[in-house]
Amino acid sequence: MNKSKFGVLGLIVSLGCLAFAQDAELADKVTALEASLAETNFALDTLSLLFYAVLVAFMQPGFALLEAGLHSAKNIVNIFMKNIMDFVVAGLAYWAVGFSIMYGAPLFIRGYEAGWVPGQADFFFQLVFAATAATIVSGAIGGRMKFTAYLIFSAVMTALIYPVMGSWKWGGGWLDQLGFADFAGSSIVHAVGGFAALGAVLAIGPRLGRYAGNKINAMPGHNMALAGFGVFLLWLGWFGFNPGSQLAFSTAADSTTVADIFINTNLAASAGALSAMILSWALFKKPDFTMTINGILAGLVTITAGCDVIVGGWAVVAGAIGGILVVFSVLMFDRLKVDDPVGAISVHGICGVWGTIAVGIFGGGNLGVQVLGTLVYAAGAFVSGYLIFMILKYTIGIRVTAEEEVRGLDIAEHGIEGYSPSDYVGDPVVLSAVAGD
Amino acid sequence: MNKSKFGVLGLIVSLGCLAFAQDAELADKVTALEASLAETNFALDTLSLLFYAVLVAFMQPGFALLEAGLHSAKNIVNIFMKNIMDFVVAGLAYWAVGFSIMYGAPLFIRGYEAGWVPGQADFFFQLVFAATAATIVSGAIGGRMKFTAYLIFSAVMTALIYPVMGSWKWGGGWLDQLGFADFAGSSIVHAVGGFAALGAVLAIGPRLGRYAGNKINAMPGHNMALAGFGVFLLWLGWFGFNPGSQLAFSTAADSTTVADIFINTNLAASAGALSAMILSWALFKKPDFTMTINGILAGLVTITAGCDVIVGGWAVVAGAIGGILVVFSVLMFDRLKVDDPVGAISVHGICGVWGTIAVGIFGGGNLGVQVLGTLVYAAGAFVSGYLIFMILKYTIGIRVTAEEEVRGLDIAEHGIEGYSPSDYVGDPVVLSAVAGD
Amino acid sequence: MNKSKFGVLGLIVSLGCLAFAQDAELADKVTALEASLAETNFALDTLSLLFYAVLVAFMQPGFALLEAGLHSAKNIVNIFMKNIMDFVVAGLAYWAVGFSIMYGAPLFIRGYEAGWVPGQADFFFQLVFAATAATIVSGAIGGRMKFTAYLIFSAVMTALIYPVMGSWKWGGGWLDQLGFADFAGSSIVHAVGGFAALGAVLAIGPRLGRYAGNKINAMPGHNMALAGFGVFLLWLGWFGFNPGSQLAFSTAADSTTVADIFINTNLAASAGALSAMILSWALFKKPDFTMTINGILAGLVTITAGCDVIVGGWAVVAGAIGGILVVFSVLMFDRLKVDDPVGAISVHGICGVWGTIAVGIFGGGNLGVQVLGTLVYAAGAFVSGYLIFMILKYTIGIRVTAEEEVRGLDIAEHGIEGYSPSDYVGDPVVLSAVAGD
Amino acid sequence: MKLITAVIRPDKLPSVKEALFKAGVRGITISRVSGHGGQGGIIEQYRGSQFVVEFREKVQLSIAVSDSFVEPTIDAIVKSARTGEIGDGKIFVQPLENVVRIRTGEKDTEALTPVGA
Amino acid sequence: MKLITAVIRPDKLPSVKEALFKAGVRGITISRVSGHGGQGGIIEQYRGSQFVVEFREKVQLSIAVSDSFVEPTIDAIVKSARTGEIGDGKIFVQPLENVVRIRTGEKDTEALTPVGA
Amino acid sequence: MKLITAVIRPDKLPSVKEALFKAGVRGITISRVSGHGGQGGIIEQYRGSQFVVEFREKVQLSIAVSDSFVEPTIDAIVKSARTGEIGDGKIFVQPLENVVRIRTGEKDTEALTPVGA
Ligand SMILES: Nc1ncnc2c1ncn2[C@@H]1O[C@H](COP(=O)(O)OP(=O)(O)O)[C@@H](O)[C@H]1O
Ligand SMILES: Nc1ncnc2c1ncn2[C@@H]1O[C@H](COP(=O)(O)OP(=O)(O)O)[C@@H](O)[C@H]1O
Ligand SMILES: Nc1ncnc2c1ncn2[C@@H]1O[C@H](COP(=O)(O)OP(=O)(O)O)[C@@H](O)[C@H]1O
Repeated sequence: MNKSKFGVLGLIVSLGCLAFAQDAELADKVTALEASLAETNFALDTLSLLFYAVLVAFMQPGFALLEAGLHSAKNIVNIFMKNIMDFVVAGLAYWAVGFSIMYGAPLFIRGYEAGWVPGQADFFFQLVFAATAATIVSGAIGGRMKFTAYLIFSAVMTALIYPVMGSWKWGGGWLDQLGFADFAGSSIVHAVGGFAALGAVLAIGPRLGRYAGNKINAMPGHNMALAGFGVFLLWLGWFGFNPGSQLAFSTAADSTTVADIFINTNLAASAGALSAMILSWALFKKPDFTMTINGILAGLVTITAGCDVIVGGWAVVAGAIGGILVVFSVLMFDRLKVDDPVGAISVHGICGVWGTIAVGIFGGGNLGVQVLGTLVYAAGAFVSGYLIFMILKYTIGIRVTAEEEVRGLDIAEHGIEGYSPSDYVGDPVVLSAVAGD
Repeated sequence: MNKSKFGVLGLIVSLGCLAFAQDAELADKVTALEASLAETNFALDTLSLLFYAVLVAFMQPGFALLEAGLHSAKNIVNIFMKNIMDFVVAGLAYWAVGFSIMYGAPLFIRGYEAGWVPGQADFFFQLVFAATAATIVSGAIGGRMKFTAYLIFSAVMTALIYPVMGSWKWGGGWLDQLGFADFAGSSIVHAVGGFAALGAVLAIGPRLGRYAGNKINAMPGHNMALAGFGVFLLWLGWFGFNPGSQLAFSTAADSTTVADIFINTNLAASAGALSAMILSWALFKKPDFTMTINGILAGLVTITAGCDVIVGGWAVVAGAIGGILVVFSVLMFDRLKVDDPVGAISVHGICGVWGTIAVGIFGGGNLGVQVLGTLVYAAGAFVSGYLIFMILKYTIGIRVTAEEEVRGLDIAEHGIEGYSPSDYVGDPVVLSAVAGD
Repeated sequence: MNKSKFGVLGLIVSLGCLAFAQDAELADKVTALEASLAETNFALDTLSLLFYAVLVAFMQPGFALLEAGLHSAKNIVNIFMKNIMDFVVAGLAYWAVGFSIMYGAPLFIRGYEAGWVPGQADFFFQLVFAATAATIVSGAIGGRMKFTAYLIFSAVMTALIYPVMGSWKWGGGWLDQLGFADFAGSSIVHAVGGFAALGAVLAIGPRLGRYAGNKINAMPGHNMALAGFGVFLLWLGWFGFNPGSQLAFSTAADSTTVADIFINTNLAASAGALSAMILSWALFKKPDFTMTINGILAGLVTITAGCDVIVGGWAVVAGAIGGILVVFSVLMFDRLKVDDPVGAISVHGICGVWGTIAVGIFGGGNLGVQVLGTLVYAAGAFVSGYLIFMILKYTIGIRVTAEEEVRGLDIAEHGIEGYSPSDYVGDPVVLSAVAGD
Repeated sequence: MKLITAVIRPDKLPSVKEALFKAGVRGITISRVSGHGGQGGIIEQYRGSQFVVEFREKVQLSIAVSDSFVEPTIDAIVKSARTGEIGDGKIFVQPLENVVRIRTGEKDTEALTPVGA
Repeated sequence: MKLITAVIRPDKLPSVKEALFKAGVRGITISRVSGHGGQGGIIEQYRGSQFVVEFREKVQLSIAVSDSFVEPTIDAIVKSARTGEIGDGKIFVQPLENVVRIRTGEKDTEALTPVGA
Repeated sequence: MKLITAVIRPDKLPSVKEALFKAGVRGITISRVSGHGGQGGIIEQYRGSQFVVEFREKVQLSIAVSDSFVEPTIDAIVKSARTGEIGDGKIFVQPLENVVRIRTGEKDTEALTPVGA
């Protein structure tokens, strides 16, 4: 009986142990699975962030082509040089200094651990944003600025101005504490870029021949195909800009939000295009091309701050207002003799401010804080932009000579024409070598 | 002893409970893991769908550039306006009405739950398809249509025609019941677009000067670089169009199918280009550029219906036949005085029909049903396109005046030239302001 | 008591069984989860690989546009034909033969199982690499080569040369055994393409009028906007080329490495652009546009071999050296009367070699093996390229007549101009049909 | 010998060419020019500013003819280029002292005789 | 009647046009030309090779006038086109025997009278 | 003074320019023109339709010279522009009554003397 009792006990224990062993093995597997799934999610977040970053990077050629199309043919090499060097300078300056200022990461960021987002991928995503902020200014001052002055500005913008101002919100600074909302940067990227452009334009003045007394001379861009295609690229790039700013993607909630952001972004762009086209049709009797494409960008800049919270019909309303604002704003700045050949101040500055405020109206944000925040960004960027260029003006100079401007920056600054004469005759008949050695 | 007995019992129970507690905890973890993995898969499906949707969106500038290149320089602003507004109008009309008609979703789609695909992402993916269907018509009627007429058509197409016809198959309608197969839309998107274009061209007639008695005047496109680059974008965009139509991606089977679709799509495109090039070489003594790029598109349209089932060598065969069809079809429509400057009817219409039938030949589909289905789509789209434009013709008019056509739609419809004269002289010497206030 | 004893035993056994049943169910679930997660990871790997492959495919239009911009307008149709047919020919030849040679897969690859990477997706990724290798040669021999000769070369390159040489390392061949490192192909793709181009240029000789005695005649490209935009596309495409070469993505380690590769790639590109620009500024007094864009490509080619191991500041150093090398190399080849209009030999050949060696200097690779490997690739490609073209030269001929070259390859080889005369007058006034039937 | 220069509408070039060939004229040099005359400019608009492109695209034909060809040539152009609307263009006749055919060195009327005629 | 041909700087076209209108000249045909004269070429560089674009962009105006208009026209051009720097251009005056207005068939001085004048 | 106008092949421009410089000619205005003559058109094809581009690209040189320069200029052009194939072009010589240098107001032969000569 004792035996039997111990037998029973043995059975119990051995059964128990077996169950435990089995459990332990399973538990290990589950733990491994959890770790593995966490890695998968990390990888999915990384892939998403890199995908959206690449889309944002497509905005760089988008900006270059839009600016090239809306400017004169004689400046096209200079325009590409500026837009290329923006990306180059940002790529080095934001890496060395800017990201550190903005997010408290180490200088010359390496092996960055950001916690809830994949750090290295996040850095790359933030980098293309920084490049965008600088590029916005390029179009506004095109056709007259010295290349060296522009390079210096580009470095200061991506190493200091944008990072410092960005840190106020995205770096968790005082505006973030106040509850200011700017999801993807209507203020932080666009208003900053647009108002820095306003400062730059005031510092450098209008293009020669733009104003003759009270007359405003139209100076049509040389190639609407480039401009139209550039805007398509910007539109597509915005599908990286806004959705990517969600930063996390591997849950159902995050990914649904991201899909919503795609829809809201596209609705605002469409509404902006439609309202700008209709308004231009009413004002000028014909549906205006450059106003329509500015309307697209207006809608996109508008929805950027609230693409997560301004949804469906409200995105349409906000975008449509953006499209109307941009038309009147372009006309107004023209009359104020603020010569902005691509409309950067109106598109990015004015609509950036409007989009930020719109979060307080349609998106449940605190209206007062939104107004405060966006004004701070607009004013700060304007003053910074103006100051830098005034300092440069009285040191190295920011404007090419009148003769160089008339001849075009391509010859003046880079010694080459964008469209070579060989184009017309079939081979380079008018060329002869001077110094080949 | 009793004590001991209860002691044993206690041990048993407590051990059991422990095992159960352990098990319960593990079970919870496993349940959480299952839920979490389901979310990851949902997120992966969403990301995939959005990635493919963005690729499809690249087809919009692709179409714009191809059309711009194959038309005259005097219509380029109008071409960009049409292609941009297609995307704009689709972005609003398909959202408000079209998607609801096609898939039974609520109007002004929001927070859509589609069941097995991420609903919101799916909506965006379907939206870019709708825009494509409308855009196909643009190139065929280019150079002579009133902008207003085109806008109205574009809205009707994306709000009604495409959604209704799409619902027959993709909305689970009668053709779906019959077992009709059209994986990514050789019929539903391309044949519908192409045959609506045929209706439109018959309604509006050829460009002035295209036919002089029995002579066919070549009216060469103004810029082959734009056309060539546009086709590259379309080709790349098709890597969203076909693979994305798998709609689900997170299993090994789905993702392998998607990779196969990439390969089949590329094989058909390559084969179409090669066969069209060789045929044009034989017919015209030189390898023809526009026929070759039409051959690429022919291969792509052909494989679209069966990219999941027409595999490897068969994709090559189907695509090559598409490339041959497109060359003869372009020549035939030219002789029939159906003036289609970009070959949209041949590429999308004829090859769309062929691709759908090819599923019955190479892909295991029911040949009879395939023929029936594609003829229904072709006929339906043709009649719809023809009717809409005939109604518009006798109401608001669809064609600009002869003088406007000769001068170009850019000036006539939008008051601006695509390429500004400043291009040639270096600054806008021939301009003077009329009214700047 | 006996009853009670059996009762206890029954309780024990039933409890145990329950626990086991519970465990078994859980274990099944866990096994299912493991399988499901493996599928998710497979799908994620597939999606990543396809995403990166599409980015690489964007390099095809990038190459086309860069070459188009740097050549004369009279050759633009031919340039697009070559670049399109490269992709077409690679799409068929690498599928039918090349991939099999390189990786031991079956001919006419179908349902390929690669083991640790998704086979079908991997094939597509490798395919776009093969197309790149062929395309590099196109720009160097532009403006004078017969289209048929180029087509044949393109087929041999993608079916044989590249696959055989690629197999030495990526197919696990003798260089792989030696420990040679070339992560994404500085040698295998770029040096092979660049030195095949050198062979081709030596076989075909310079363009007419390029050298007049000891004078080097500049033959400026006709459109810097196309060139600049093309380089942007190449830059963006490189974010597929380098990161995609990691081939696996679903672990935290892999995805972090991929993000690092993005950063290193971009740092090298930026550094290459900056150093080339500064050097050209010093040498020619002005910041030179084409040297700057060549600097970007130089940085990118340089980092390709070691983008996983040459990190942060070292990527900057390696890229900057690449930018300097490319400037001197272009000047040197010009003086050696090696007429390479786009600088393909310098960018891909010289910097490809440098990048491979840099892995031995900055990236921990075995310097000797790196030098050996890259010289083998350079020499092998040079000899292959030279031999093929010399054989073609003495059989079908590789060069158009002088008259055809002066008139342009567009008319000579394809019977059509890239830019139609209708461009200038507004409608095709100078045209009249010859044979419309 | 005279040098006849005609400025015409671009879209009339095909019919003028046709008429000249019928009149036996073979040698023509054309160039794209911009003309200003009674015809008003084209009003364009750009970003809300209107402007007038005051010069319209025209095509200029330069034709060197021997004296007997002057009248037929002018007639041919006038008839084939006329629309009756302002902007049809003008014809100018100038004295021409010498003509040289570069290929052969032939002079004057001989230089004007078409190849193979 | 004379045919006055002036080669000027492109950026002077607006002021020359203005001056001509003030002088009562209405009919003008302009074309884009490239000129070589005392003014040196523009030195450009491409991929490290320098070259001179020896011909500079100019605008050429052709104006047919009746004899009384010759002096005022030349004066208007000279005054409005001058910068004093090399490259200002030249004016050529040639005899003009006949003018025909295509629209009406009017001849010579009548053909030169602006519409509505 | 004469106005010499030469229509030549575009690819002959460099050698013609060289020859003119050697002959002491400095002032030249060139323009791109399209020419039709004995040389047939270029047959192109587009989407299966063939067509002839009946006008070929040519370059036109306008050179105002004082009388003593007429012969040397013509000689220089003829020699440097000739290929012997149809399409070499033609030279036209017209009377020139006045020349004005805009920069200085100098007239006629003085206006034609190159700067610094
Ligand atoms: N006096 C002139 N000198 C040079 N060109 C002229 C002159 N008058 C007219 N033209 C050219 O003829 C074109 C048509 O002239 P316009 O006066 O508009 O029409 P119309 O001759 O029918 O009255 C102008 O655009 C211009 O190129
Ligand atoms: N003899 C000439 N024949 C034809 N065109 C001339 C002649 N001399 C000058 N030109 C034209 O006038 C332009 C200006 O002449 P240039 O000698 O440079 O200036 P300037 O007359 O002020 O000395 C030249 O670019 C050329 O187009
Ligand atoms: N009678 C003419 N009037 C004006 N231009 C002419 C005349 N004859 C020839 N040309 C110009 O000269 C060019 C060459 O003439 P073409 O007859 O082809 O060659 P060739 O003089 O060698 O016989 C033509 O393309 C045209 O521009």
